[in-house]
Amino acid sequence: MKQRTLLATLAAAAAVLTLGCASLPAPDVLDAQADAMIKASFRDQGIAKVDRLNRDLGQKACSSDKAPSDAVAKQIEAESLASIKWPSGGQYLGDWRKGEKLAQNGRGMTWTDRSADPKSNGAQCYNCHQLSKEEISFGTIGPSLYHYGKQRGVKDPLAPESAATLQYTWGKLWNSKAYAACSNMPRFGHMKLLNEEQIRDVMALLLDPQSPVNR
Amino acid sequence: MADPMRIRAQAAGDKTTVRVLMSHEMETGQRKDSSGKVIPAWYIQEVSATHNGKPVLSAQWGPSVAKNPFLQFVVKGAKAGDKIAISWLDNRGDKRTDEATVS
Amino acid sequence: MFTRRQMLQRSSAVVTALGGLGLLPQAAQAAFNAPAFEAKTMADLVKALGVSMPTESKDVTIIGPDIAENGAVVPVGCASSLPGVKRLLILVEKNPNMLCAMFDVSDSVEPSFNTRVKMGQSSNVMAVAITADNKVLFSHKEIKVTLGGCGG
Amino acid sequence: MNTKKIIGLAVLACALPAVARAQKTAADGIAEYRKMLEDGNPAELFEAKGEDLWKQPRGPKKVSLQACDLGLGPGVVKGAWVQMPRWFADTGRVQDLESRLVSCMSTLQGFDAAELIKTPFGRGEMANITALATWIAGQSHGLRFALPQGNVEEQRFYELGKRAFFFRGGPMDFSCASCHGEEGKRIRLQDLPDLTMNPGDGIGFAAWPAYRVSNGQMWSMQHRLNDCYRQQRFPYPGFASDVTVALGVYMGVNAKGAQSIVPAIKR
Repeated sequence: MKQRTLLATLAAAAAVLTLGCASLPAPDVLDAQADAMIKASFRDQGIAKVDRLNRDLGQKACSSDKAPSDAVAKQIEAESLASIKWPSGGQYLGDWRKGEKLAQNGRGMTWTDRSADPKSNGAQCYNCHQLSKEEISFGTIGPSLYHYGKQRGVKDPLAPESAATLQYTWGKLWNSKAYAACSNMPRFGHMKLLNEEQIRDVMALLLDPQSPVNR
Repeated sequence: MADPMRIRAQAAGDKTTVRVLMSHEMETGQRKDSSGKVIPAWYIQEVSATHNGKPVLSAQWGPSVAKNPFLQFVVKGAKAGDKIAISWLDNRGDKRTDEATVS
Repeated sequence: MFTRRQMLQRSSAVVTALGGLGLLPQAAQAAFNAPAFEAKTMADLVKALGVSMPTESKDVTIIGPDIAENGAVVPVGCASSLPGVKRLLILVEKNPNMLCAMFDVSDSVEPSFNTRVKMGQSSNVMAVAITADNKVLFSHKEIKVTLGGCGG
Repeated sequence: MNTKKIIGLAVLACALPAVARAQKTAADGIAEYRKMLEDGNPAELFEAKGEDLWKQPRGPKKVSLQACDLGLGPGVVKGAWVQMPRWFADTGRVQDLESRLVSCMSTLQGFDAAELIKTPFGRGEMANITALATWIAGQSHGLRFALPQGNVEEQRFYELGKRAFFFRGGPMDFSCASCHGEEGKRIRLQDLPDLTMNPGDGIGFAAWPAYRVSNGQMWSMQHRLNDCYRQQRFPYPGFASDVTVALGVYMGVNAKGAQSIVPAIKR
């Protein structure tokens, strides 16, 4: 009887000790645990495979509530800029009407989408940006792009003085991280979300003086 | 059988406001499933209400009434303790009746 | 106030009782007016209902929001202050079939009903009142349906 | 129709600056729409079903869930939701409401947990779990979130959840934080709560389960997270997987003091 009580007391003390001693692992251990947890929690579904969890340098560096160091940010931006594919034949502009349709369309790349072909994707612009005054349902994660071309003085997108704006805009759409390492904006060209033709159409929407963005 | 309705009937003076939620798909017949097949129309067509057994309202609905329909109306002369019963009938012939006591 | 469970128990008990006595209220209802619900234009609709074209009236009220965050559920109401209203209708002009709901008004209910409808796109929404002497009156309002969410 | 009136309104409206007008009208209009939907939330239908399911003898063992311990003792429902996810000694795991329901349904009622977990949302027993979660969460309506953080596993899950929240990946480089890491942002017209803090009463974590107007479905927190990951273009998170529970701990602890309005109604 006495021994049993003693044992019980010991067991209880041990339990308290274990709990008391248990402490939070170090931050880097938690990082590793989180990666393992994420890996174990997801599975393939349709076009959305688990390899989407393999992060590149930029994704990894921007996976925290703290910004990456200046050196890392510069490296991401430089690598991103170098990766930009400039438009074939120097042709930057397509059809703004198609661009507006793409801007309205927020579909693509989810596990319920059948194909990852850019042709089945939207450009999602209105999700995060204001673009025209006609569409009142727009997001505010990104800045307003209303009068995007007009504000940059683009009167004729094909004129030489428009070249720098055209180039920057193309680069931003192709790989937004070239200009801000942890930009919230997807890398439409780089990640094959839109093809060249679609990006030309979105370019036209942003820069054509006749488009609803600049009217 | 369909899930029960939620009926709230609340008297204020000599008027009773009745609020009904019905559990129903209200499928329009205009949508397609993931394989491209048209999902057949399935919706409540007739709704009726009684106050202490006496018919007070009948309505006809089309498929454009929203899924899990809501209906609000006011019965004159109903008082606390009275019974309000609601019935619906859909285009497949399914039906359901539920009753609430006026509070 | 009853708890929900009490109410549900009551509800199912009543169904059995009423059903057993053959007293389910829908037995008393008129047949479904399919042509009215299939009408694509106002002309087809009034023909199916056997009434004349409606005229605008401030004695008929349509209630609804100016903007619907989602077209799948749009709260709308119809009401009339006219004496002798026997029917109230809710219509969405740009839906594939414009008639949404038709309420037969008795002396025991107020000529005022609220429900929720689906709207495929921004549209004019109407309330139509038909009186016992076959006057057909309407009021309307524009409800804008917005695109929302991520869209995927 | 009433052309004169419409033109009159248009003229009046044009006197205001275009953008300001659109903003004000849209926000006011949406607020008005939401207000009109508040009375008569179809979530009530799911609550009623959930209450029945809780009390009914069910499953291979034909017993009710009334002995299920949601953290406040067997059968105690009120207040449980605003303290979950939490650590449970019997399973040795941090569990959210739905993973706890799976445990109770398997140990008490004899359901096969693995089968439950792989059932798609809205089908069979998964629809029942959603209804149960709706009723249970609704029983804490008006209470304020106060997740326990006394256990080291609860603290660890908070840290893991935080890391998951900021984990950026997939073809669009999205993390939870891309949309929910800053105050005052929206997608289209939908306000995005900042989930790195308490976003306020009845907002964010304190607004689910909710009835989704867009598809007429009742969504639990698990379903909400699942669709967030879909829109994030991530692969498929397992139902009640550790990442979903850890995110629940992160958001729930951050929401400390927020009043629950569930079941809510949402676009």
